[in-house]
Amino acid sequence: MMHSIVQFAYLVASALFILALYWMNDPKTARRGVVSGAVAMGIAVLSTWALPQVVHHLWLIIAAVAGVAVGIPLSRVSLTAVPQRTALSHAFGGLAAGLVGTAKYYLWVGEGPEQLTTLRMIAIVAEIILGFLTFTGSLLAAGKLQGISWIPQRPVTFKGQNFMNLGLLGIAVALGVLLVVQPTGPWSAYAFPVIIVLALLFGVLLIIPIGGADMPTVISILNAYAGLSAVAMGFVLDNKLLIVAGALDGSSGFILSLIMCRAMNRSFTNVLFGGFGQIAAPVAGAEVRQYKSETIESATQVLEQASLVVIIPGYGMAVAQAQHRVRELYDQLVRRGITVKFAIHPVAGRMPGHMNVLLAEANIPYTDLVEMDDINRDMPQCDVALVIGANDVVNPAARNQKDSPIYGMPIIEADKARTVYAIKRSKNPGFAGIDNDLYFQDRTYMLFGDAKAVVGELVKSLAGDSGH
Amino acid sequence: MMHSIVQFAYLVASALFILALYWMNDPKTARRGVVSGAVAMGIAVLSTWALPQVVHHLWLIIAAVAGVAVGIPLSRVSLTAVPQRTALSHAFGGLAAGLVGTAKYYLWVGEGPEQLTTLRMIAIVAEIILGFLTFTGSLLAAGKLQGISWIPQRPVTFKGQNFMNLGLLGIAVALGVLLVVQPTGPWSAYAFPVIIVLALLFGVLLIIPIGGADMPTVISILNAYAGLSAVAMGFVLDNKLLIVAGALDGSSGFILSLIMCRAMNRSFTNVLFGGFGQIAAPVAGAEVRQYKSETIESATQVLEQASLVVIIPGYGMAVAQAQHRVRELYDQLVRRGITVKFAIHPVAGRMPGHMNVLLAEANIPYTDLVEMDDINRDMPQCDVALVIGANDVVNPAARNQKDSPIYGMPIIEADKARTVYAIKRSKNPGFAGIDNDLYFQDRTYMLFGDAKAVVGELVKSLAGDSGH
Amino acid sequence: MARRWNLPAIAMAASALTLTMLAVLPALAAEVAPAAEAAPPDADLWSMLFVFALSTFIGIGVIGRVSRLLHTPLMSLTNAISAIAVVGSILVTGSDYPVEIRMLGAIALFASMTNIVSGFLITDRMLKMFKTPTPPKTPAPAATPPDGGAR
Amino acid sequence: MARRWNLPAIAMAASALTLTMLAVLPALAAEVAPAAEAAPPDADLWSMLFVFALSTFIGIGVIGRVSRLLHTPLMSLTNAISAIAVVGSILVTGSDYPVEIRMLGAIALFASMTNIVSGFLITDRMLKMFKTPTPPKTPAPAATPPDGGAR
Ligand SMILES: NC(=O)c1ccc[n+]([C@@H]2O[C@H](COP(=O)([O-])OP(=O)(O)OC[C@H]3O[C@@H](n4cnc5c(N)ncnc54)[C@H](OP(=O)(O)O)[C@@H]3O)[C@@H](O)[C@H]2O)c1
Ligand SMILES: NC(=O)c1ccc[n+]([C@@H]2O[C@H](COP(=O)([O-])OP(=O)(O)OC[C@H]3O[C@@H](n4cnc5c(N)ncnc54)[C@H](OP(=O)(O)O)[C@@H]3O)[C@@H](O)[C@H]2O)c1
Repeated sequence: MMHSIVQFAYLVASALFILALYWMNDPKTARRGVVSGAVAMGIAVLSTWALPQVVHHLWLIIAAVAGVAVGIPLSRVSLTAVPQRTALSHAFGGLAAGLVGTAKYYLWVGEGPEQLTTLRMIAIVAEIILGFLTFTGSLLAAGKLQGISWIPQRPVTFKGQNFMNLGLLGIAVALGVLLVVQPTGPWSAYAFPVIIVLALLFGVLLIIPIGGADMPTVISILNAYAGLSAVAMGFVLDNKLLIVAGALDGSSGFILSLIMCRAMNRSFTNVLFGGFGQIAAPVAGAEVRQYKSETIESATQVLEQASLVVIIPGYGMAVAQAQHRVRELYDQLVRRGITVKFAIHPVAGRMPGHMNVLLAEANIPYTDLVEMDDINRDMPQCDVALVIGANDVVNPAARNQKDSPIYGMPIIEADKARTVYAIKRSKNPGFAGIDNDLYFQDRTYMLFGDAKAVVGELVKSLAGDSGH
Repeated sequence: MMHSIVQFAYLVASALFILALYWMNDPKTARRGVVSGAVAMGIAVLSTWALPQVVHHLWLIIAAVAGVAVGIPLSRVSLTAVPQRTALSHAFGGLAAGLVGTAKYYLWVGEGPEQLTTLRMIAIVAEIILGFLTFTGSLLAAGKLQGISWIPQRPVTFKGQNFMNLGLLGIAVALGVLLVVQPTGPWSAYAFPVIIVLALLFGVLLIIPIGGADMPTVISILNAYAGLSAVAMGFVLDNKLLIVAGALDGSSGFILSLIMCRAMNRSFTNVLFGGFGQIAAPVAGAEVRQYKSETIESATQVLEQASLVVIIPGYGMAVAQAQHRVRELYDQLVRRGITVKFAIHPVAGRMPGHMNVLLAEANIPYTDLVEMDDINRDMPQCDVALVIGANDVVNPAARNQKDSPIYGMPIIEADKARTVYAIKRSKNPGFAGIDNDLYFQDRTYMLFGDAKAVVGELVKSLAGDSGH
Repeated sequence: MARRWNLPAIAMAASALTLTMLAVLPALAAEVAPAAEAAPPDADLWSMLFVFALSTFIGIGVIGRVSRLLHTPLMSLTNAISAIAVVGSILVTGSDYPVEIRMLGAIALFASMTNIVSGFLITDRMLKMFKTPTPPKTPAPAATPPDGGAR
Repeated sequence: MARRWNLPAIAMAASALTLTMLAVLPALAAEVAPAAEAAPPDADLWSMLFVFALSTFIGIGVIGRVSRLLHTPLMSLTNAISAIAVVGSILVTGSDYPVEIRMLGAIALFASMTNIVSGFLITDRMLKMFKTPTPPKTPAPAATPPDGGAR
């Protein structure tokens, strides 16, 4: 009886998980999606807990309370720390999957070899390899993103690295196959922990050669792995709810990384093989060209005369945490009757949808956040394009320079605006490590400085103007 | 081994069925969808046939060949006969499901009572009830649509009808429950055939009170039932492929009937309870208003001067089989440099998408078939709206006459065009049985006659003009 | 006028009921008669329900996106797909069962085969009619960049 | 420059491989060692594969439709959902198993709980930020007709 009730609860929870993701298709229903997901998770937890075989409650309560205690502060991190939190969370997910797989294996070893059916062993091996590599890989990724000092930020590569890693993984898989075929050989007591160690090691080696900038794509892939390890756990425990939720998670991870790749006009393999994050070689042999620097005052004047201002935020706005200043700027301009739109490139920043969350945090109505294709139609009518810490996503080389590494990537056509103001700290290139013609064109003026500071000055200047 | 291969084949077939429906989202990929579906079906048939338990091949071959022999001519029916063919096909589907359920029951009765587990019995009862009611219901629907003489076209209703039917169904279900609880009682040899008879009877009684015009919605529901009976068969045979394909079919049926309801602005219950297909009472007490009849010649002249002509086809075009004439008209107009668009109302005709297939049959490019919402934006710029055998779908009462039965139904706003020509045979109302203000307005001119004949004359007149 | 009872609604309610029974009764029954006397391994009800629920979700998602242009072909395509009952028919007809049972199977097989053949053929026939004026050129990207950025 | 081997690709290939193994090996194994000596009723591999395949289809369909606006919250939401591993953790921690095994489970439970709580909370926190200037009025139909057409 209990069994049937729990199965029914699992079915309901699966449906609610699907609805949760479905409702994310619109900001209006998205919060309902979260509620639905949380309810589904609650059902899953409580109904599992209610199973008759669950007899020890103390540890459960302790572990659960501890998890809640750690989870709440983790949900309060600043929005710029969201990528590392996500990575950390994948690490936890991978760890949980790996540990459950390990526990089940030793449990069944103890109960007798007939418990270790082929299906179970295959699923366990898949689960622990995926789980533990996700664990260390995500942990390292989180560390890199957080900028922890003793973790090398730059990609670490060496000759033969890939063959070594491939070899390691090969050994792990080979051991896994052995375990599947003969789950209780005399050597299997050693093989199992060796697989775990190899998976842990492999996770680290997986992330070491990847630069901080390709991290989001990799995190998304790790997300998929975490999902797949949950699927594997579902096969181990013969639990369909795990399979459904894990598969949803897995497809989400793969699709998001595909979307990122597409928006960068790079193939999946190119992201994984291209070594984008590596040494950004200074563009050699180019004639030294001149930027036109401009003062806050004259920028203010031009802005005041505009009727359509398009703000193009990028990674620089995120690191400078300038979104609240940008909101003030938006208010100042809107108060003057100027139409202000935000042009959101799908891979602006370092996370899909990064700009949207930041600007939403600063209370900018999401109806003013315009997607790339839509805003590009309006760019020729745009009086001022204000580029705030964006670089690659406005680089016209993507359109007209065949040999550029970003050639073919869809961009926001800031260069078509009547005037361009660009806020950045220096003459350094962006993520792709290449010069940006936009900054050299006639109608572009640079406002050098930290995004938060510069926008702040713009606001002050505008406020002063309106004051007198 | 064979078992695993077949299961794998079933998995592949399920995926292909899903892709088949997915590819129907675009005419460009739709034929790929058919191929995918046919391949999936081929895989399902061949892999089942290859199962070791299938040992008698002669009957299989005979039945399959006979099926193919009957199927091919059935696929050659004229497009106006598509609704009846679909209904007939549902009848066959229901029959197959019912017979398999019956066969399995008697087989297991013979093998011993322990075979008749609760799950199997429930599934069998569901399968035979759904299957056999779909069988007779669809057969009757097909007959009504085909206009077979000894089948009453008009809805047949009598007092207490519904209670009687409900009673019959109740008895069938009650017997089913008894069978489930005690599958091999002494009386079960009688109960089973009684259930079958009741289901067959119920199918007939289900369709008798429904008028020919509500048939498409009902056919769609019967489609869903055919799907559900396949699902039930899947539960009987423990076969996931049947469950997947049946569920796809079931949801398709329900969604299409929902779409039809929505496009008629009627609730599901209203279609089922509203008795629309019944006596179309002549509109009483209305003052007799005047139509303006017009000659082919003057219509030709006006058409020649137009720059945008919107053709609004309806059920009348379908019954008159006028689509090829309409194509000639289209050619004549396009040759003169006139822009011609077709305004397709979602429930024009008697089947969802009815107009699209007919016009496509006449080789009219589907890019000129415009959906209601899109064409309505252009209607004020339209010089001539040519209504061919449509009525309800252009009735402005839907917009501005609160007490009209079709009030609130979205319509094609022919009344906004500069001139309206309407082709119909008489002053009779359309499906909803109500007068149409469009025909009385100043700028509307009637071209009375059969659609095929009138359009043919228009074409001749236009061709004559261009000749001299 | 007051709502009148009508049969399709009743039929729908009935089938909903039947399906619910399908879901709940076996569970209860399993409770009442635990581990029926060496019965065939009871097919996994819950797996089947999961498969059913998930396929229904897929069906709703996929059908909702079908182009309106193609609703008539869609009806005949799903019609063909529902002939999947052919699987059961083959099993019944071809196995080593009593002749009367196999006869029922043969009729079912005939009926399903008819649906398969006519369903797919007529769908394809209808779809062949849908034509664009010019051969549909998919808007090709201005020139696919050579392997965008592998340096 | 020639393509270089890189690890994520390898890892992907590996996981694809693992999953394929998952699908095919048991079948073969079942062949080699028919009906393992009174083992636990082998969980129905094919049901699970069906459920897996169907959920993946649903995932692809549903995720592809998520608004771009919400990709960051989506990542944290799926993150929370992947903490479904909590089910396994509870079973391992709470059952009557040896202490060492339950310890592993407790750690896993802690980790999953953390993900659940932080995942849902942060997603909600982010979503709360998305605001329209005016309260979003859904374009209401001009006035729903009273029960359109029941005469
Ligand atoms: N969003 C994603 O999901 C994702 C995923 C993977 C990769 N990427 C990649 O990331 C890039 C995103 O493009 P993007 O245009 O947003 O960023 P970007 O090309 O990396 O450029 C950021 C610019 O901001 C400036 N900046 C940095 N800190 C600043 C500060 N405190 N104040 C003011 N300016 C500052 C930098 O110039 P200074 O140093 O001179 O200040 C730099 O030019 C794309 O190449 C994309 O392919 C994105
Ligand atoms: N498409 C679907 O899926 C579906 C499903 C269920 C219900 N319906 C209902 O069907 C109706 C469809 O609207 P509709 O405007 O297409 O059709 P309609 O309202 O039924 O009107 C058809 C008109 O065509 C005329 N006509 C009939 N035969 C003709 C011929 N041989 N030559 C010329 N004219 C002829 C009739 O007038 P005369 O008799 O004077 O010639 C009639 O006014 C809607 O009310 C809709 O709700 C549609």
